[in-house]
Amino acid sequence: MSVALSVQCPECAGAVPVSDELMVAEIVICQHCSSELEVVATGPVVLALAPEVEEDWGE
Amino acid sequence: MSVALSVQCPECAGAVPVSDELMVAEIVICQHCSSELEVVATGPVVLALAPEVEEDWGE
Amino acid sequence: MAQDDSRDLLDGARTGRSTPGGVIVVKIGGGADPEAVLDEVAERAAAGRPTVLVHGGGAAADELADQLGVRREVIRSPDGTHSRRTDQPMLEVITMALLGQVKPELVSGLRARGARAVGLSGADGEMLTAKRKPAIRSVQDGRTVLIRDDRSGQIERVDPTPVQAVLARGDVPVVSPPASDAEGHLLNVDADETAARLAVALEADALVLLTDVVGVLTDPTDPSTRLPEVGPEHLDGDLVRGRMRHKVRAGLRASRTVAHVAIAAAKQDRPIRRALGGAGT
Amino acid sequence: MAQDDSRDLLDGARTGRSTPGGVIVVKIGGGADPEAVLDEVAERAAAGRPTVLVHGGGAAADELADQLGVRREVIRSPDGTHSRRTDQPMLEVITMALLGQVKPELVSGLRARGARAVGLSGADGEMLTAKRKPAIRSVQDGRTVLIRDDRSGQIERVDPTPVQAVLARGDVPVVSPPASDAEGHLLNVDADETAARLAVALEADALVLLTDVVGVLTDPTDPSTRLPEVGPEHLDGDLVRGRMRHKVRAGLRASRTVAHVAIAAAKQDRPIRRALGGAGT
Ligand SMILES: [Zn+2]
Ligand SMILES: [Zn+2]
Repeated sequence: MSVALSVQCPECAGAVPVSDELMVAEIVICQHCSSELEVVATGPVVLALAPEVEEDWGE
Repeated sequence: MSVALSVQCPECAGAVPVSDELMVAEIVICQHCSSELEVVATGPVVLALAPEVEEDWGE
Repeated sequence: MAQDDSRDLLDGARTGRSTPGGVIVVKIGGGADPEAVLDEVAERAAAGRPTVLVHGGGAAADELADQLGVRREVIRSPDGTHSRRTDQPMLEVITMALLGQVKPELVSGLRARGARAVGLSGADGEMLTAKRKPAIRSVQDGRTVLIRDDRSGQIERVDPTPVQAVLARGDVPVVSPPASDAEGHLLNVDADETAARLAVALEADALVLLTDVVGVLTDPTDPSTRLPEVGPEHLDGDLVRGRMRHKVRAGLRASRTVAHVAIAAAKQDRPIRRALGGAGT
Repeated sequence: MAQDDSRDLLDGARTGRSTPGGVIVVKIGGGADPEAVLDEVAERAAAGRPTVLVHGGGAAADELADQLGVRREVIRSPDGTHSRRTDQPMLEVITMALLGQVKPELVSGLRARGARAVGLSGADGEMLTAKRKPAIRSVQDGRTVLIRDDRSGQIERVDPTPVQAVLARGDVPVVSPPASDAEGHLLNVDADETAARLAVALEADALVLLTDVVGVLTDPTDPSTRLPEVGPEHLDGDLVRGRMRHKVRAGLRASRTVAHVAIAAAKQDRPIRRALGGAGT
C-alpha cells in the first residue's frame, strides 16, 4: 500500500513525493528543480543531494 | 582373511610372501636379497623392483 | 582504427620505423583457449619482436566465485555499460583468479613454447595507479541506485617501467589487473583499458584486443555484421552493447597515439597477424 | 649459524662491506600476521637497504583447499620429514593461494607503507627451475607406499636476474613458489628452500627465516628450549621435527656462503633486527 507522502527537496524545498517502497541509496529526481536526490534513509525518508556524476575516462 | 601365498622376487627369484591386503604402489622388502619391491598390481600380485631412493638436496 | 596491411609492421626491420623497438600489446580474455595466441607470442619472442600480453579473466572469476559462494552481480549503468559488481569479496576472487589461475597458466604456456615470461599485475611497481569512484549508479528494475562499496576504479596513471624492464631482457610481460590506489589498496580495473593505456604509455606500434567474436558486430549473434572500422559515433547509440563498448572505447582512446588498433577473434590461426591484417575491426 | 651483533650489518654503510649492496633475504610464513615484518621491510627500503621478501602460504592454501573441497594430505617420508601431498588439484590451490591471496596482500601492505614492491614467482623469468621426483615414499599406517602424482619438486637452478632487476630500481621483490620445470610445468617447492637458495644466489649478507616460534625448539611447546645455534648434527636424530627440519636444513645449506642466518619469531617488534641480533637461532 502506497501512502501519499512528500518530503522537502534539500535543494529547492519543493515537495518530492515519496513512498514506502523507496530503497536506501535509490536516486529520485525532484520535479521542481531537476536535482538528483539520494534516499539516505527510510522510515522516515530522508533525502540529500546525490553525488556528482563523475566523468568517465578522464580528459 | 589372509591366504598364504608367495610371489617370486624379480631380483633374486626368492619367495616373497604376499597377502590380499597389499595395496598397489606399496613397498615390500624381499627377505632374501633385501631389495625394495613395489606392488605393481594386485589380484594377482605383481612385484617389480622399486625405483631408487633419490638423494635429497643435491650434493 | 583503419585497415592496414600489417605485413610491414610484423616484418619490423624492413620498415625502418622509428618507434621504440616495435612493441605490440595483445590482450586476451582469459576465458577463451589461449593456445593460438601463445603460439604466436612465443614465435614473436623468439624472433626478437617485443610483445606484451595483457589478460583478463572474467570467466575464471565467475567460476571461482560460484565455487566459493561469492555473490555475482552485474551493474548496468545509466549509459548502458555493463560492469562487474566488485565488492571486497569479489575483488578477492578476481585477484585470486587473475593472478593465481589465469596468469600462471599463461606464463607456463609461454615457457612450454620456449619463451620466457614474467607475470605482473597493476599493483606491481606501481605500474597502474587507479582511483575508485566513491559512488556509482546502477539501474535495477527501473530504479537508479547508488553503490558505494565498489572496489573497481579507473586507471589514473601508468608507469611502464616494470614492463620495459622485462622487455629489455627479451622476456614477455604477462600483465593484468588489479591495479592499486595511491594508498596501496587493490582496485579492479578493466583489462581492455589496461591494454590500451599500456599501449599508449609504451608508444606501442599496435594494440590488438582479442575476443570471442570476429570483430565489432552490430548483431552479436551474426558474424556477418562485423564492422571493418569504428569511430566515436558508434558509441552514441545502442549499436554497440555490453562488454564490446569497453573494448571500442579503449581502442578509440588508444588509436589517437597507437598506429594500429584492432579488435578480432582469438580463436583462429595466427590471430595477431590476422587481426592486424584487417580480419577484425 | 652463530650469534652476531647485527647492528653493523644493518647499518651497512659503516662497515664498508664489499658484498653487493648488503641485500638480505627475509622469509615469512604467510599465515602469521605480517604487520611487523612489513613495517621493517618498508623501513629498510626507505633507507635504501635492499631486502628480498620471500613468502610461503601453507595456512592460506589449507583454508582455500577446504573451501574448494580439495583433499589435503601430509606425506610422512621414511626419514621423518613431513611434506604436503601435492597432486594437481592441490598444486592449483597452492598457486591460487600464494599468487592470488598472500602475495597481493604483501605487495599492497608494502605500498601502504610507502614502499614499492613487485611480486614474482619462481616461474617468472625462469627464476626457479625445479625437478620433480617421479616417485616419493610415504609412510601410512606402517606401510610404505609410492606416490607418483606428486607435483612438488626440488630447486635445481636459480636465476636471480628478475630479483636483481627489481632491487636495482629500489623496489622490494616479493618472491614465492611455485617454480617451474624445464618444460614450463609448475611445481611446488619449499618456501624455506626458496629463500635459502635465493640468498646464496644473490650473495646475500643475511637470511632470516621467520616463523611462529621464537627459534628452533627441542620442545615445540616450550619456548625456553630454544637452541641458540644449530649444526648438521641436530638433524640426525629426532630432536628437530616436522616443518622445522625444512627450515634448519635450508638454513644450514645457506650458511656455507651466507654470513648471517637466523630462524626467529615473526610476531615481535622489529623481527628482522632482533633475529639477526641473536634473539632466535
Ligand atoms: Zn528540488
Ligand atoms: Zn629378492
